[in-house]
Amino acid sequence: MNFFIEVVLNGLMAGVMYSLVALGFVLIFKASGVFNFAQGVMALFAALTLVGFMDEFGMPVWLAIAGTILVMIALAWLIERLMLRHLVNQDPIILFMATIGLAYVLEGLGDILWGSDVKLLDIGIPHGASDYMLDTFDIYIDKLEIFAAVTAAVMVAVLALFFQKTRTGRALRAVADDHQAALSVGISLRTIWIIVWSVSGVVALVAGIMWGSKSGVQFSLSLIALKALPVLILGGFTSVPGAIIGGLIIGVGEKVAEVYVGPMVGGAIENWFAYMLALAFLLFRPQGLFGERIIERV
Amino acid sequence: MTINGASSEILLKVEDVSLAFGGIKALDSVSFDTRKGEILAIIGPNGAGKSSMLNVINGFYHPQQGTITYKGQTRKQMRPYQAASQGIARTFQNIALFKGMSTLDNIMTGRNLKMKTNLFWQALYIGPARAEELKNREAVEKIIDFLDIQAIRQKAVGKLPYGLQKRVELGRALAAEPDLLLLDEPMAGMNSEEKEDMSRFIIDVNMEYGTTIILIEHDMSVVMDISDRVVVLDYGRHIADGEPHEIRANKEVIDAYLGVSHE
Amino acid sequence: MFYRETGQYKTTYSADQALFPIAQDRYVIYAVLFGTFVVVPMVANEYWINAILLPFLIYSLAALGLNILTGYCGQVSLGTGGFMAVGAFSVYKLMVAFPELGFITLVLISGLITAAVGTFFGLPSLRIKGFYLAVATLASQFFLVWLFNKVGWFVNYNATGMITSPPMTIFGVLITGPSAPPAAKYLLCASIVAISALAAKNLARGRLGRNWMAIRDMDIAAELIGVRPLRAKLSAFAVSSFFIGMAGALYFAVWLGSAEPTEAFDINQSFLVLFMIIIGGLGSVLGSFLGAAFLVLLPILLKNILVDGFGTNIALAAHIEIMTIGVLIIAFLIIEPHGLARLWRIAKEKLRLWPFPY
Amino acid sequence: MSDSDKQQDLDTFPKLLQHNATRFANVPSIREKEYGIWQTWTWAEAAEEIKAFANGLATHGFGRGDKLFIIGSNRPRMYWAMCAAQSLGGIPVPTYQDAVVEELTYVVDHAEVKYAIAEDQEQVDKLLQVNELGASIEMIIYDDSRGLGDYDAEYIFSFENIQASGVEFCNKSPTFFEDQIALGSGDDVAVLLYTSGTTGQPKGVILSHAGLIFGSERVATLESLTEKDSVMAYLPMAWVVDHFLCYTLAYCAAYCVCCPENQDTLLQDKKEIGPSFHFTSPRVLEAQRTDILTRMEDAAGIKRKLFNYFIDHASRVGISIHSGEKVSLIDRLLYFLGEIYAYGPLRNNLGYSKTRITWTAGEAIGPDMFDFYRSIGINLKQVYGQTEAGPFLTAHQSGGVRSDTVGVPLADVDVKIDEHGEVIFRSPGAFREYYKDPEATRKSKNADGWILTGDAGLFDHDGQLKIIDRIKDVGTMSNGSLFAPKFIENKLKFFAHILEVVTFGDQRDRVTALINIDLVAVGSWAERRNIAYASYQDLASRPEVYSMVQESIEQVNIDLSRDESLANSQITRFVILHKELDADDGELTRTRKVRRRIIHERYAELIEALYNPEISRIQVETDVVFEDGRKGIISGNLKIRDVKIFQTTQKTG
Repeated sequence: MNFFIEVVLNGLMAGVMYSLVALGFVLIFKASGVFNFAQGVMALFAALTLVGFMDEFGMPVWLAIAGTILVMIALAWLIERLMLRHLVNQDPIILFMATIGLAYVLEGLGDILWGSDVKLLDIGIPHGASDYMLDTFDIYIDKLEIFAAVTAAVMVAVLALFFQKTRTGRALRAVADDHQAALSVGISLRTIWIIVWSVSGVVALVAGIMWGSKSGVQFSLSLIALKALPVLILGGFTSVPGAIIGGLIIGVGEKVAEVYVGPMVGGAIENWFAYMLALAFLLFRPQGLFGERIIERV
Repeated sequence: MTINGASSEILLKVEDVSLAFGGIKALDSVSFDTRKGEILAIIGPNGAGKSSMLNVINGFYHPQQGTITYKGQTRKQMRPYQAASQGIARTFQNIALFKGMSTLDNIMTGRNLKMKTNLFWQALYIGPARAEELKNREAVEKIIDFLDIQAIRQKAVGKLPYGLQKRVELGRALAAEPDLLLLDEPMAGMNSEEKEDMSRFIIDVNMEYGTTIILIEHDMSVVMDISDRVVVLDYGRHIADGEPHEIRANKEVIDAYLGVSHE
Repeated sequence: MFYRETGQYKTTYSADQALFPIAQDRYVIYAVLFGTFVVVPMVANEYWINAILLPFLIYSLAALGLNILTGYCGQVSLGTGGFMAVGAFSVYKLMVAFPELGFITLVLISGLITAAVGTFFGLPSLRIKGFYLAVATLASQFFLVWLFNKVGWFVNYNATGMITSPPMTIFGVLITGPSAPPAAKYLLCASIVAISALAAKNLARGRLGRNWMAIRDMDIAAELIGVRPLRAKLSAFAVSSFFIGMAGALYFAVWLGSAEPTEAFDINQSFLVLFMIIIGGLGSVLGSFLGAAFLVLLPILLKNILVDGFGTNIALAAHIEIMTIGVLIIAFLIIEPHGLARLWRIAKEKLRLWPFPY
Repeated sequence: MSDSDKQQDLDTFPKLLQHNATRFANVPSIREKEYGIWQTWTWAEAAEEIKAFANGLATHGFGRGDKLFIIGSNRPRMYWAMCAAQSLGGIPVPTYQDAVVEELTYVVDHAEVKYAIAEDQEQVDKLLQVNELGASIEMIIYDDSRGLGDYDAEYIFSFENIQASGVEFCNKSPTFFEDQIALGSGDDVAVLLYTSGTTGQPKGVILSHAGLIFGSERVATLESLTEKDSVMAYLPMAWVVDHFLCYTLAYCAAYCVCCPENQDTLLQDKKEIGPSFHFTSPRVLEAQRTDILTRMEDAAGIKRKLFNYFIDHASRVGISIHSGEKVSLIDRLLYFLGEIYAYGPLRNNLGYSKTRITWTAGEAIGPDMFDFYRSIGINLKQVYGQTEAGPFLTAHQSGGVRSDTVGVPLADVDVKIDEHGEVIFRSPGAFREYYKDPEATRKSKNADGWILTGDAGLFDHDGQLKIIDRIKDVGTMSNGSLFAPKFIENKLKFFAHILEVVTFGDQRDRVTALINIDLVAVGSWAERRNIAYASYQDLASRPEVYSMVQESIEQVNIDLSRDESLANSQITRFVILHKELDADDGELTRTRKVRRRIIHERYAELIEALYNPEISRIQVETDVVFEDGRKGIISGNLKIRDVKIFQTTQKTG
């Protein structure tokens, strides 16, 4: 039984990580309708930059993080300036393709700037088994994962506040609901896009830090984006809570399946299991967990 | 056949139909008949449930209550393609053409149900598939000639002026050789000359092909001119039906609709 | 300018609906066919065939398949790599089990098997649309690759997990394996691709093609004129997968000779083919070829310039290459989101109207 | 069959039909773009259709001397109906399809029409109105049944219906049709054509089979027309030129007549067919040239400049090259490049690539206009004639094409200039008389059988005829010098932005002009300059437009000043009219010739103002008929502008 709880808890922790990446997707999709395939690579790029600042330039952690945030904001500005601006009013699939192109660019750029070897990322997040959990409940959980869960919770709370309480946040929500309306109240779509991409750049940085601290910074980090996709279809492309809860469901489902079903079929099913889970779910609720039901009008 | 070529035979019977979205009642226990061969207009203010009524008739919406009897068969639910295969065709309030295709291909798509050959023959484009394409092209050309749109045959529909798009859409509906044609505001946004043309086409369709037509239209003079009978809806309720001159004299209708100057 | 169409009138529908109703287009096609089947085999060397022509043809076939699904029917799929794997593993198993059926038959059967698998994975398309569907198709990509990795039967329990194509002949000429003459491989692929392109064009201009486009352009209206959405979408999945499966079979059996599922059919294959149809042009048979040519040639060109021209080290060159492809794709989407085929169409329209601007 | 036999046997068009149906059974006789493709009938098939229809007509009592009124656009059945009527000894009376009810009523009454064939519902409606006005058409046959389903008048029949009864009749009397044709002779009346006439009521011109066959055979020989040729049928069927080109000449040469799908697709249809023989009017050529230049204005810079360069080059050497004169190698090379870059594609897009010969007539054509088309490789020739001549008198011979002449008389046609300077002729092809109008007939034929054309002309040193103007229009100015309005007008009309000009000067001391701008050309010009305008009237009153027109007039003045005899005809003042001259208002004929007398009447006040230096603005009100037949008034406050005139330069000739 403890083992099961351990598996579930581990799943939840992994799920939190997925949620973080998914969150970046949702932010951008909600505000601009862009399915940003480069979200995973953005996390990789952020982590690479952070490591680069610390290792190559010897910056202290806080400075490196601040620097990376600036880089991510600059990146958002560049993306708007060089790419999005020129693709206004194009089909969603065109924008989607452009973000795949962006993923290629960021991947190449990251590698050229910081090298493609595996790097360690250590910004002082505690590691190792949580003694408290081990002693009290006889459950093995890495402290890093607890830390990640807490950070994610804080991020979500901050984002929620940002959306609810700040003028910019409300503007963002307005854009998500109706581009025309937002424009008519004098909010520049371009500003909105820069903000949104910056925010999701920061979210990517957090995700990058968490994953990087856990398993090093390397190309495979960008693949977690693929893991986040089933989270999206499960939670709905436009729902922040959906991203969180979807992430948790996927995380748990995946770990449980890997442990209990995997051995029966040869293992390594986590690559696709999440997709199958999401897909099976979609057949019953095509709009996802929290997506709005589409009433088709003619 | 005369203008009032409608027989007494009932083609479509709408009985006690109600439809609601969430809490909003779009249709509230609506009943009326459509006789074979007639032009029936549904009028009413915006939001009266006119489009919803058409959507119920061709199976796009499923009413919570009530029945539709079409060609003597009563049904509660059907898919739109089933309605199509039973000879119900329609046009849309906001033109729903296939924007990436030419006028010809749009109307050819309307022939879909008349075509049967399988994928294999189509891939080879020989034998039955080719014969079928050519035969249906001929039928489509009759429609193009009928609607006088020869000059735009090969043009992509997305770039056509509004009035012509409406005409192409009518062509696409006609291509299915429907028994019942539903027209959702066929003259919306047209100038008076285009309206006149469109009225002519509608009357000609009714006369030449004997097609029964149910149409929604806001322009009262057009409605009174071309329809054999009029059904009036208001807030989802059926408030009157009858011949145009009766409707014009109906007090309730005047209060609910005609009296309101919405133009 | 060179399109002199005066005097080209049609007295029958069959002439009017011909594949290339304009005489000048027909001449171009004849020239292309002559070049493909007569000139190229005579002049192309082994490097050209193996490094450029075979991948071009095979990717063209895959792009043709994906274009039917995505370009004509509007269903975005990211599962191309997985379906190519199905084709590859099908043809491998068939070559081992039924070599007597002949290679072409086996490729066709592999296509059919892939069509069946593709249809199955297309089932969700009834309920889910757009990006939800795109993501859902990733499920097939990951699942299929995993399947071929994990189930030993597919690789005939080869410990390395590799499959290697056994030698096969057509009319006594060897066409698989390293010792097969490149020209034979080329001609085989070119023939299959040419016939497939013809079939695709026929489908696209017929009832099925119109129904696909109807679903793509306005699915509600399509249904209301009697197009059954599921049937139309599944037929697109089936036809698409059929072509992709054949492409996978040729990819493995004729071009690579041996393959390992994770490497050869990973998600980047899916993206690559998707890029091809976007850059080439959605909903255009010609576009599939143009896109494939562009993305097959581009890396070779970049590599030649960077490594051979500037002496850049190979790792750095690889990064620059990835970045350049990314930049080019974005630039392309900004400049001409409808792809090379659209550019061609515009140019052709200009030539037809020459000297008038409109 | 020897030639003399042929002359005797084939003296009517129905006989020619029978002849073609055996000789060229499988050669296309007529095509029509319908239902998206070119539906084609061979001579044998056409003969069958005609036979069925003729037999059907016979069952309804149509007989010798009966007239068949024909109204509609160019469609195979309309042409077949002509031959069917002729087979039975009847007389087709084709009419302008855009004629209004009053015009129709006159003709129907005058020609005592009992049978009519109408293209569609619109025309049937008109005929029904004609009957309501008291005419007595006893039978109306329609081609296109669309919308006619509920017409219950019992004398309305469909074409198919008539043909069906014809087929039935034929079973009973299988040789009736052939017997009737055999009864015909060359002296029979072939057709009754009402000339629109620039003055007064239309006159019915009677042309005989023999006369028309004479004219057709001369032309077929001149241009070597055979069954391999083709022609577009797009001119009004009531116009003698269409009747000649698409019927009489088509039957003689056995070439193929091609009917467009409708007016909107005419250009596309012409491009598809690429007729080998084509007839076009100066007005169409003008409009087309305007269109070419306007569209090229929008082309990208280099493309446009190159195009202009090559067009200039063609205007320098094109005609010399085409007439085989000596041209330097460099110029030839440049012309060759121009052929690839501009001329060839241009001809292709205008549908001239396959056209061996293009005829133009109906009005004088500006020499510059004429040269423009010839220089880009279109074999344009001028011909001259009139309905009464059946219809052509002179034509350019190959190798003798000049922009300022209308060629030499056709074989066996006598043309000369009488003592008043008027062109008169004698020809076996000439009309017999005006129907029921001996007075008019007498007026137009002099005692020796010479027929007056009403045109002033002169023979050139090499025997080519030059037409100056309508004799009644040629005037003298108060100082005694010659005033030839059309000559000046054509010079002005060469400018793309000027659509129509009427000049005044007869019995005056100065010449003034009334201008119509070309809405398409000037509209696009205005758009490029960001000049907003609401309507034709608005655009016409723009000072920018006035200045542009003024410049053009001054250029013409410079041109005129070079010739001593014309220097006095320089235009001194002009006004841009607030409306377009319109056939519906009677200002133009249906073939769009200016009706001077009417213009003089309607705009008398305006014309006076043109001669009153005190007045520079004038308020004008004009009655107009709108497209839907309603009448109304268009009024405008018009500006009158003065134009610079130039001293006669010493050079003359």
